[in-house]
Amino acid sequence: MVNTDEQKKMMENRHHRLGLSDNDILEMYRTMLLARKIDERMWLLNRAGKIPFVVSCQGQEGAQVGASFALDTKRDYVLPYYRDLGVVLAFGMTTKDLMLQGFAKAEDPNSGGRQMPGHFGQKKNRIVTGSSPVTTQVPHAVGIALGFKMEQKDLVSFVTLGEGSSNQGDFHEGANFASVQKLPVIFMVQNNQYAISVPLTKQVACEKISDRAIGYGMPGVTVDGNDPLEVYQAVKEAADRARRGEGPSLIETVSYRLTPHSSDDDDRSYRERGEVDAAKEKDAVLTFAHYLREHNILTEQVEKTMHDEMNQIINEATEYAEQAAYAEPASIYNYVYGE
Amino acid sequence: MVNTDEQKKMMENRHHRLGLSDNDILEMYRTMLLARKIDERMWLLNRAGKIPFVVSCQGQEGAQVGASFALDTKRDYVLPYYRDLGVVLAFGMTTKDLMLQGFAKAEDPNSGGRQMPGHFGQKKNRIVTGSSPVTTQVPHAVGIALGFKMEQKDLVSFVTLGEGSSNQGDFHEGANFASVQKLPVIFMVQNNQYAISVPLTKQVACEKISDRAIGYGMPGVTVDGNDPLEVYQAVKEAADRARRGEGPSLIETVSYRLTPHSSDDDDRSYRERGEVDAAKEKDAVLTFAHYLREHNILTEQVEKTMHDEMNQIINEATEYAEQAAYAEPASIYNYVYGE
Amino acid sequence: MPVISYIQAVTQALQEEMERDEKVFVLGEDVGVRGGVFRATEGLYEKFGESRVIDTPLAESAIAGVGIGAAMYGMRPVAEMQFADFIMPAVNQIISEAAKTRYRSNNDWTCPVTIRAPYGGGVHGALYHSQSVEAVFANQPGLKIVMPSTPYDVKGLLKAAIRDEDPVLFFEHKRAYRLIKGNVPEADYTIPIGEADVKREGADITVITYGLCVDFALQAAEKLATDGIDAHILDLRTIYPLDQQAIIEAASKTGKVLLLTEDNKEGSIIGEVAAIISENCLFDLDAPIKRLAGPDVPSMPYAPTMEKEFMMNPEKVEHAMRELAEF
Amino acid sequence: MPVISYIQAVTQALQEEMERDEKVFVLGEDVGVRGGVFRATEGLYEKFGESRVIDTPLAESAIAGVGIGAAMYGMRPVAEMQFADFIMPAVNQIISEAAKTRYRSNNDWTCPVTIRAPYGGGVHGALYHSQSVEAVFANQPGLKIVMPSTPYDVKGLLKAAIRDEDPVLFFEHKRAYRLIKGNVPEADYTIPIGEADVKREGADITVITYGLCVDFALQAAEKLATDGIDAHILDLRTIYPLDQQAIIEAASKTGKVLLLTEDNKEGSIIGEVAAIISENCLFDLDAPIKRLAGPDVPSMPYAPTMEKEFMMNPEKVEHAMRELAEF
Ligand SMILES: Cc1ncc(C[n+]2csc(CCOP(=O)(O)OP(=O)(O)O)c2C)c(N)n1
Ligand SMILES: Cc1ncc(C[n+]2csc(CCOP(=O)(O)OP(=O)(O)O)c2C)c(N)n1
Ligand SMILES: [Mg+2]
Ligand SMILES: [Mg+2]
Repeated sequence: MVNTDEQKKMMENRHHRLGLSDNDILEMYRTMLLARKIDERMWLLNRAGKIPFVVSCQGQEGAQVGASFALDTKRDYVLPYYRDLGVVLAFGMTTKDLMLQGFAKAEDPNSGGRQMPGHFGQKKNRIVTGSSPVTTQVPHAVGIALGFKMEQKDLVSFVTLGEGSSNQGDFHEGANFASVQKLPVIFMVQNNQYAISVPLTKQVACEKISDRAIGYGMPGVTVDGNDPLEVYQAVKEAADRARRGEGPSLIETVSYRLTPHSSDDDDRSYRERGEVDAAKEKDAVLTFAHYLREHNILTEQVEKTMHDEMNQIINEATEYAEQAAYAEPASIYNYVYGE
Repeated sequence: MVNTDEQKKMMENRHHRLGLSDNDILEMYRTMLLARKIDERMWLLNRAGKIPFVVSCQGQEGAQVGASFALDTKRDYVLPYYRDLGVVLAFGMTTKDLMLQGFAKAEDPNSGGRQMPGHFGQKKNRIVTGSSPVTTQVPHAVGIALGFKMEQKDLVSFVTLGEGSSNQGDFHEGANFASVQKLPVIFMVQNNQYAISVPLTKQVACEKISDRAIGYGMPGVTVDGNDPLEVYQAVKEAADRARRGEGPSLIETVSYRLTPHSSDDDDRSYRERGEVDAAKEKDAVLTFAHYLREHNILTEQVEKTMHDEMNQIINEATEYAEQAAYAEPASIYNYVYGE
Repeated sequence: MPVISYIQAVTQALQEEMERDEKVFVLGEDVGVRGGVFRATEGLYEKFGESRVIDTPLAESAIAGVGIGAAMYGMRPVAEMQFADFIMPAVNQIISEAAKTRYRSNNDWTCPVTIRAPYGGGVHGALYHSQSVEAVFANQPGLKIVMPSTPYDVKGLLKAAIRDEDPVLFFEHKRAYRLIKGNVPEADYTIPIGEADVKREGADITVITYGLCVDFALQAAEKLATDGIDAHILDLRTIYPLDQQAIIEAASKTGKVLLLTEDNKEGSIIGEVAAIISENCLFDLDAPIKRLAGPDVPSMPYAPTMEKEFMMNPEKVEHAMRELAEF
Repeated sequence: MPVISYIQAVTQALQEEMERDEKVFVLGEDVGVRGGVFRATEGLYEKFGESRVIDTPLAESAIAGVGIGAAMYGMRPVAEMQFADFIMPAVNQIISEAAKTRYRSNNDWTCPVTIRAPYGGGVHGALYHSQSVEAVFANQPGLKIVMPSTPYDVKGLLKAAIRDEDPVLFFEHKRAYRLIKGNVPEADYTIPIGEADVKREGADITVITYGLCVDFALQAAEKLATDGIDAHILDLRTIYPLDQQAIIEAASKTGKVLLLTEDNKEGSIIGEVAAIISENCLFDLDAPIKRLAGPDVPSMPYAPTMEKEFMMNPEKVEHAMRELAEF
């Protein structure tokens, strides 16, 4: 299944070289797995008619978690996009929070049930509120970084988007602005090969999305989005650069969207099953587990405990969220303006 | 004044190598000079209180005319920006047309006096109507090229903009769209180093605007905007590529804005006179004349006749336009919709 | 006459216009192989190929702007915005360019582009998949804005939009897509843009509205009819520029007017309708002009309790009509 | 109290707010060394340096969007759009983002950004340097829109906008910049956003307007006064959300109402004002509500003959006021 090169990569102790302890990468894996499991539960709930909508992280957990671990999750700001379950978990959102969002209940910290799932925001964890129109978060991330610079804070503003979204004007304008002002922003494009049904070849004509970096005078790299360590390294370098006042970076993580675009989509009309199946073999949740097992970090015992714990957490969160109350109808009149 | 390298360049017969006859380049020069002279007259009229507004081509005539001569001025479409006096002259707009525009008279073919000077448009010459918000013309050029492709016409859509305008989202979206569809468009950025008062360093952080091409998967080159032959060559190659169905190209022409931004601007507040004076030495209208003289194409006699003819044309056009009628007040109700 | 759904009327209009005129083509996100996320362009890719049914990059300003350029050149582009909420990045192209092309060039250039977008709520779409956005554009001379309420009107008006020499925004109610069905002739027909339509003749009160709300008003009118209240219902159909004559006639007819929209109340297009009435037939009124609209909060939230509170429905309309009748 | 011009009031408000609060900063095209193309930010660069007076790249969506991000973070950005006509590329950021930040996050995040833009005509600016663009935004809950008419109001309202916890669009009439002068106290003051202001007490007819038209109405009122016609003039000042109470009072007071705007008539914000009146005090009216506005053509052309035909002026206002008084 894995060829010799990949096998070698697998066996090397790559995480130590990156300064990551065994425990660090076990935590990384735990976060990836939790993201996956929550996502899977959401689909079950959707198919059971209990929640109206899901939009998935599946296939992008490695990139999301690898990146987040390279940041200061207690101080940095993140502007995630709708698939970034892995990012928001790493930044402190809980399974319960996410289930409350899925069920659109009043206690949902993202929006109190006002927004669809996948529209993250939680001020206490510096997860900046997002909307549906794609790419609007890019200039916001730049504005936040401008705030850091003006207040001489040593913080990083981390913003993500899909590769399709990198064709919006706001990507261009935001990236250029950040670079002219040398702001501490990391632009991470999660290239999952599709924008809903539109394949990469109909979205862009460049070879790599990271080829756009030179046009803004910033470094750009493309990394394997299924390799959390490679992503970690790229984001770490970008974060260090940013904190040193050297400006923004563009990182492209290449992986694949393993699910349909959302629960409203049927991807069989536009892509072959074989393509999806092939991608599943590279799924970071599997390959990273394999790496951890090879290094005896993910022992059978650890893995079992982890799964059991997670299942319990997810069950409890699901139950709690299902029982929780919706916001009162009259609450829609609140918070149009400050009171 | 000119160093040896430049001297050599000057003496080589570069235009023959490009397939241009002596007469071709005399025509090029004539168009550049006419643009300059019309522009200068506009300033005089403005300073005399006869026309309320001027926005100049000065310093960009070499790029504008060099480019236009590489196109099929009888068939291709152009989407000029407000400085492109050289382009519209090459595409068939007359001095009289331009004076009518300056004086905002009813007969102005661009808009009948509805728009400010510099807002070109003349359907019979395939000069596509433009507006004030910068860069909106870029997607239009792409749409026109899409029309060519659908009708299998062997035409080129040529669009220009300033370097400052290349930071607008529409540049990014338009360029990307054109390249994905492999459309026959030439994007020419006239980099004159300023966007009103904002110098290049505060506009972009890339080394060259043409560095943006790779991000769209198209060729990008930067050429000397004061060298009409170099611009001619770059645009010719891009046009050939376009006609062969190989898609769009990005060309950056570097020169300098010799005048204030417009008649409403005072550039002394934001740039040194020395900088402007240094740029004037590279002025294409001077250096290209020098090249033509060196090759005995612009003899004293030819030059004198040219100046005399032009002065007469401009005088007559000015007089005509000054006498011409404004549009009737009631005409403002016309042409909101088709009738 | 076959009965088809509102969205089928969209698809039929597109297909027939593409067959009729080679210059007609479709562009937008997922309009090709996928047939559109709502399936409005279903089958077109298979019939007309990828050169006339273009899956574009995800960039609304380019979708509009490229459409505008193609229209200037002489094509008949039909651009799709996946949701009306996502038309916002294209506002500059629509307002600064499409609307002003003819005027600014003194009739030299024109811009016959059609821009379709599904709008409206009641589909659990939350803040950004439920909005009514027409008010953003309903102050731009040079534009026409069509918001049909029935499959018959959809087909006739969409064909008219595509054939129109000027830019037309065509907003389709996404909840109406499968909810509303109706008779649609098989023969080619168009409906003139700019004309309102009386959807129900009545003598007691007048309801003026458009889009999905027409259906709500008709349902409510049937209920009221059983109590002897006879409602006159005017469907604006084209909401910019408005059919002033039809509005004045409908308002004068009963002297009691309810203006109805799903949009937020303040600044919605029914304000303009009220202004036209109060300018032209104030003394024919027997009651203050009444407006029923969405509340002035950004848009309808996702959770069902909150969505219901915001979204218009036949009960709310009936209630308001009764109040007016009793005035 | 010193007499200063409308634009000086802008500059003073900016400068004083920047002195008062370190979090206040300015960004936009040419706002730095050049001091703004109208010189509204004159002297700020010298005083506060390039880190707080930021010359941005030419990209309005980024100017708004970066401002929004900085505001979410807790700064107090004042973004300048060089001309209101060029706000269009930023519509998505303003409508989808700024207006909805607080609501969509259930009060967790806020967006206290101020966006300034010079609007309006009569300056030979042609189609794209003369527009009134407020109607595009005056239907977006979460936004506030201020359009002052005097230097006193400019200063007090701009300060209030900068201190406001929510996004404020602040439209300044570019012809008023140097034309309108007035007394402005040196001491710090603010004017509450959302409150209209009676600029002239009168008993015979009511004029409701905003921006430069307030001055036109006041001039016309003086003329009418010599003929014994006493006009009541309400300056809306905040045009979204509207001060309904003040509108109802002003309309009821005289029973004869002229609504006045420089914008195109159909879909302008005075339509909403008419709707409020006809909903709330229809029976207090003695005449149909009259509207005087720009014609429904894209914007005012460049040539003086045509600009004059479009642009509002005191004579047109006087004429309309007389007609109303004689009704
Ligand atoms: C401005 C805008 N246009 C259209 C949409 C509808 N839409 C939602 S996601 C999406 C595709 C996004 O593709 P990509 O950026 O590659 O992200 P992915 O979903 O593949 O992760 C589209 C078209 C939107 N949300 N916003
Ligand atoms: C969208 C938009 N924003 C602002 C302006 C005002 N403006 C006119 S020209 C200009 C600078 C343009 O710079 P550049 O693109 O470099 O062209 P140049 O004038 O230098 O040739 C600006 C800011 C405009 N016309 N359109
Ligand atoms: Mg994608
Ligand atoms: Mg420039």
